[in-house]
Amino acid sequence: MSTMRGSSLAYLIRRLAMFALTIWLGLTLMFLIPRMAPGDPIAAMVARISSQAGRVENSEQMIQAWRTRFGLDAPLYQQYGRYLWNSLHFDLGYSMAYFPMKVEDLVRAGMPWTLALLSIATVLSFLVGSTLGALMGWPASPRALRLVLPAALCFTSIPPFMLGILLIYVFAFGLRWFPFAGAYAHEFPPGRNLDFVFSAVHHGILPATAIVVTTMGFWALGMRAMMVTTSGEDYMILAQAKGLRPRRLFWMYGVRNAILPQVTSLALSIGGIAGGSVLVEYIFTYPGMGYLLYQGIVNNDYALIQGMTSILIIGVATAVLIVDLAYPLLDPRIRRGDL
Amino acid sequence: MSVPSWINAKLVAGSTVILFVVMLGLLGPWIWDTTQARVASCPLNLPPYGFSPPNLTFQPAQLAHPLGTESSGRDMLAVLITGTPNSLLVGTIAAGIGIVIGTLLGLTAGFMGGWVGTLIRVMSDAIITIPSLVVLIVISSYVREISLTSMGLLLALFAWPGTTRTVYAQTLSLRERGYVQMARLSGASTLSIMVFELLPNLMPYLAACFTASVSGNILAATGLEALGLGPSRIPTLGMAISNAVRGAAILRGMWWWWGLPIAMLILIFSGLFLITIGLDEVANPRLRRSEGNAR
Amino acid sequence: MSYPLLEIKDAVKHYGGSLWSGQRPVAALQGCSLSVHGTPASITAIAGESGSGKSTLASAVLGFVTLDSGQVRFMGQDLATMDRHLRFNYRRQVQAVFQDPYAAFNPFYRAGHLFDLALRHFKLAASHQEAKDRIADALHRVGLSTADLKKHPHQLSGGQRQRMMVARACLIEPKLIVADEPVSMVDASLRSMILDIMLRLRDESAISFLYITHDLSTAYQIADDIHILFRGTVVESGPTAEVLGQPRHPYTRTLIESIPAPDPARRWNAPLTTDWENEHTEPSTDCCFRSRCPEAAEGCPHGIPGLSPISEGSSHQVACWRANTQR
Amino acid sequence: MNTPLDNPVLRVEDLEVRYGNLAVPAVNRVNFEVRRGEILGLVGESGCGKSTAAMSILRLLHPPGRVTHGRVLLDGIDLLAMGTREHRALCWKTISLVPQGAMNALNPVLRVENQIADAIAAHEDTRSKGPLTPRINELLALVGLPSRVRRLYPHELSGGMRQRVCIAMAVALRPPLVIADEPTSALDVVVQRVVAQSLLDIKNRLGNSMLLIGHDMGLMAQLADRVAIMYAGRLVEIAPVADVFRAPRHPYTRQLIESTPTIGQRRPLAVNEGGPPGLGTRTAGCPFAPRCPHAMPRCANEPPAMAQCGEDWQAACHWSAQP
Repeated sequence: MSTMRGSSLAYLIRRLAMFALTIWLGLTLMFLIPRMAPGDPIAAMVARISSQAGRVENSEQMIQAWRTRFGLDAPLYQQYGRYLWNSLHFDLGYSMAYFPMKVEDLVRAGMPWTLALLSIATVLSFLVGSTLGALMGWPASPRALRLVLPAALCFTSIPPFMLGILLIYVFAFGLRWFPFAGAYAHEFPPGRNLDFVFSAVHHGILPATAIVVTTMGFWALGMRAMMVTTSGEDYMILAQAKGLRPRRLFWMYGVRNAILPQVTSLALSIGGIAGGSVLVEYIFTYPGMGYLLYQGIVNNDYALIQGMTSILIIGVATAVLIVDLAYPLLDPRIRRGDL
Repeated sequence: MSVPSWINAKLVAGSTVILFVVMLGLLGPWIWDTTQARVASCPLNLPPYGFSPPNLTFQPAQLAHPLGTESSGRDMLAVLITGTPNSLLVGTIAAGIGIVIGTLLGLTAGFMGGWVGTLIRVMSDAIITIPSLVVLIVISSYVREISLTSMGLLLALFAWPGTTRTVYAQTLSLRERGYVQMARLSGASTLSIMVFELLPNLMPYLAACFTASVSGNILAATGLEALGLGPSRIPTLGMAISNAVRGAAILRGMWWWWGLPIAMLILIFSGLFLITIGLDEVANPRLRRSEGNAR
Repeated sequence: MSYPLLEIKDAVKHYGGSLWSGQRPVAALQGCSLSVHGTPASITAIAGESGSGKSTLASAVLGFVTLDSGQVRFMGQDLATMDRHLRFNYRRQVQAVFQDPYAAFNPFYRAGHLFDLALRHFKLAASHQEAKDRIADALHRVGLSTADLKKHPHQLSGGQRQRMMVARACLIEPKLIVADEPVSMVDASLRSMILDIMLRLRDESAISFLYITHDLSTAYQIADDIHILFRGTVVESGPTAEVLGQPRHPYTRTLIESIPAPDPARRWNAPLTTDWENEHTEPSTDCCFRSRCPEAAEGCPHGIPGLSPISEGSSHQVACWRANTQR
Repeated sequence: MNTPLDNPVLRVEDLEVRYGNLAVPAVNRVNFEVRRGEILGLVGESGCGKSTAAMSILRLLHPPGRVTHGRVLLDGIDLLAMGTREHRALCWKTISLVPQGAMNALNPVLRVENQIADAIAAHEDTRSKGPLTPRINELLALVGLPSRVRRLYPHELSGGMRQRVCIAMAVALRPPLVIADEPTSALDVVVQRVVAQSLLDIKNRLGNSMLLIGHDMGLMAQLADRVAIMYAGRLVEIAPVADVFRAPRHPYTRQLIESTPTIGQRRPLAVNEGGPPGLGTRTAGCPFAPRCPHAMPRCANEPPAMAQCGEDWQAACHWSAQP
């Protein structure tokens, strides 16, 4: 019992260290791998941009900005240091395709859409999926329910963006219930009015559905397994003997324990979900970070690509950190003990 | 009790599906002219045989192209036959490398412990949370021309930590088992304990990791290809989808253009998914509800 | 000069304790010393409650954990300084039987795998036939047949599994077997059988045992010597009959009094008054038993009492300030 | 007038439990009663059906286990015939359970007070949480735990403390019968004594009856008033504890007593080849016959029935029934 305070401090330190490490690793991989590839990709890239320069007015200025940003003449370790420093300060430079806009401004425009879509879809999928899984793994669930539910999981093996294409075809192209693309109708520009909100929700339903439906099954499966394990535990048998109401048994003894590994699992899969949503945004032309990233790729806008991905890596690491720090609130063994 | 306990309906169904897909890739070129997967080898925009064209700008279906053709004049059946094995191959390469590296690191971390173990564990935990697809997008946007193999290698970069985690956790729990101590008392070396005592018991977990990883890597590869970042000269299912999206196939009602590659991928994913959960049930007998526990 | 078969000197072992894990170090062994005699073969019991360090001691002897300080000496040779060859030889001489006979079998293999492993690594047999004969002989000694080797571990009963473990140890013909709670997971009728096999091996095959147990009554039945362990130190030791017959340490007495006697006429009388479950993990400079001692008197001096003979030349030793003043 | 003898708390009649479709029942037509204020020990080796019987009484048997015959009468009411809802309302108030001294008998994410309060709240209308606290303190004090334990989580307690929390929880509603299923099996010997005495103390103070499941004859001698011995799913002997230890009628009982080692005199250990027949092995006669030193030809063919062999003493053995 004397180890309590020590252990939660150690937990905090561990999580913060992981947070820093994740960001550093992600940024470093992005820096190193293109440079390790055969040939000189940066030089090739600059040449490619130069050849297209005729179209752009301030091409010289832009290439120069690009060169300065990466300090291509400097030794590698200096380039690396500057790159890390700039990324961590959100000093992302100018976009080449949207010059003279700063990458920072583009991020600011795309971020809210991605944040909203992703967080709502992830939370929804986690909650709905876990509840379904809990019901599937609960011995006292009606038999019919346990047979019907797996049918809801048949979308699990489909990637979100492929379901997105399907949804567009059926609900936007075929039935015309929802719009094809975008995040809101142009006649209702962003503002504090109901028209805009309705329009945004109307546009968001299909992309969100694509993410929720395809990831839900993962949570359901994990939860089902944990619930089966939990329902065989001794404390569950004792709780049954105590004559608790089934609802209390299910939530406070079953779900409350089974959800713990799910939260760990959530922290681990945020990165994957974020990656998948990039493709969903691309399919739906949804003006978030993912779509901007795609724009960067199409336009050879390397500043934009670098900036977007740095922000995405830091953002995902932050989300993971938040989930990790919330975990001790659910598990007293971490909060107060020495697990 | 005549059926071995590891035989499982999901496992059988999944394996059948995957076997079918592999056979299609292997035998397809013998029964169908795969040169039709090249641009401009066929009439444009034909719907699959037996379906009427979505509108008047389309030609009627032809028996010569039973699954239709797309806007660049590729035969869809030929595209599927040539693309499917390529997509499977990328996934398998990445998963194979990932599983080998992951198992080695996981076993080492779990069995050796110490600072090496901690390093391996921390690194794999960190890499797992990095949005790998995003990093891969950046990398492949720098490295424009890429072969199937290098794509597999690139994906393998992020394919090992999951396995490492699983193997590490399992090794930790197995390491304390009596039989590991017994093997040590019988004079077995650490290496031989890892290979002959631990590895056989990890097989179901590794198999589940492998199939899940093949699936995940095909998804990642397809995602990159859909963004136009894959190998541009080799036909893959992801490239077909990418062409379809860019060719506005959805708005033109050409469902076969994107639908067939997606259907094929879903078939592969479903097969692998069934195998994975089947193997999971083999590895965790507790999921096999019916056996119950006699008190 | 002749050495005891096994000698443990001032063994100290702590677990855990790093900022990364956030745990304080836990002391498992705090200067524990004892020896096991090999001529003639003997059964030496180490008894104590969970957390007393007895399992750590077993692991240290088997080379599974390294001590922070102190020595494990086998026939005078320090385990820590053994080279590869000596260590391999040590493995042959010191075998083990564990508490959970089921876990000792790799579920992937048939029961015979354990025997094959030992034969292969220790090169115990020159020919296939010799190997077969030796295994059959070892199994015969514990009342099993070679047909059982072909079975999977889960097809054997708990008693069969544990006997097979004993047979495996016999096959290697060691000088010492570390028996870590070998009967705590088997039923009463099988318990007797396994203890009986241990006695026979001592007498007929000159194999000594380090019998680790929490159960004083089985120790009383078979052990020649006993060491009572409390929080990583030996508090009382000597010939079993003497230590358990006339216990000098209050802890030993409490242990004995807590054994439920199978006799309704001799029921427990007064309940224990001391709080047995207050956890003290901080190292103390006092007698480790002080906080629980029902007899701790004002008169007890501070400091840690050393293990000393109860009378001149006696092999019965006790670590208690009051041992000489009472009775 | 009701004497304790003719008005037992619990009467188990012809209880039969099977697992799946195994030919031999795990519990085979067992009859016994628990009298008011007594501790009945139910003893046997692992797998003899004692825990299965206890779980059947509590209606906690999990599939594929199921009760195939018999009645469990609590104050004359058949518990097995009740509806689920009805039984749930009744259960902890009439029969409670002290589980095996395993690590995880308590919910790891709930404080001790909440787990005790759960038991109370499920059966009493307790809208406000206030008045429960003194009651929980009182229950903890009953098992010798300080009131600060109330606010702790299970992982912060030692094994013995956890087990005493379980005892406090078991008597929260003052049930007439407490079933203790190997309550001390995972504990150290000194802590075992503390917990065992706490059980005895509670029983003496509250006057409840207890069904004590165990395998340790020593513990039975210390705690039980009467013992019932089970072997391979059958009851083989039931009698007051003093009688059984003085002159056991069934050879198996004798063997159980003799194989319990003691300090005091070294005696040759009772060695017996082989174990009990496995679940599903059908035996025509007495299941103990293969291990029995007194087995007669008759024993192999004809299963002995429980028969009166003294005042308040029954045994199922052909050999001891001989004149």
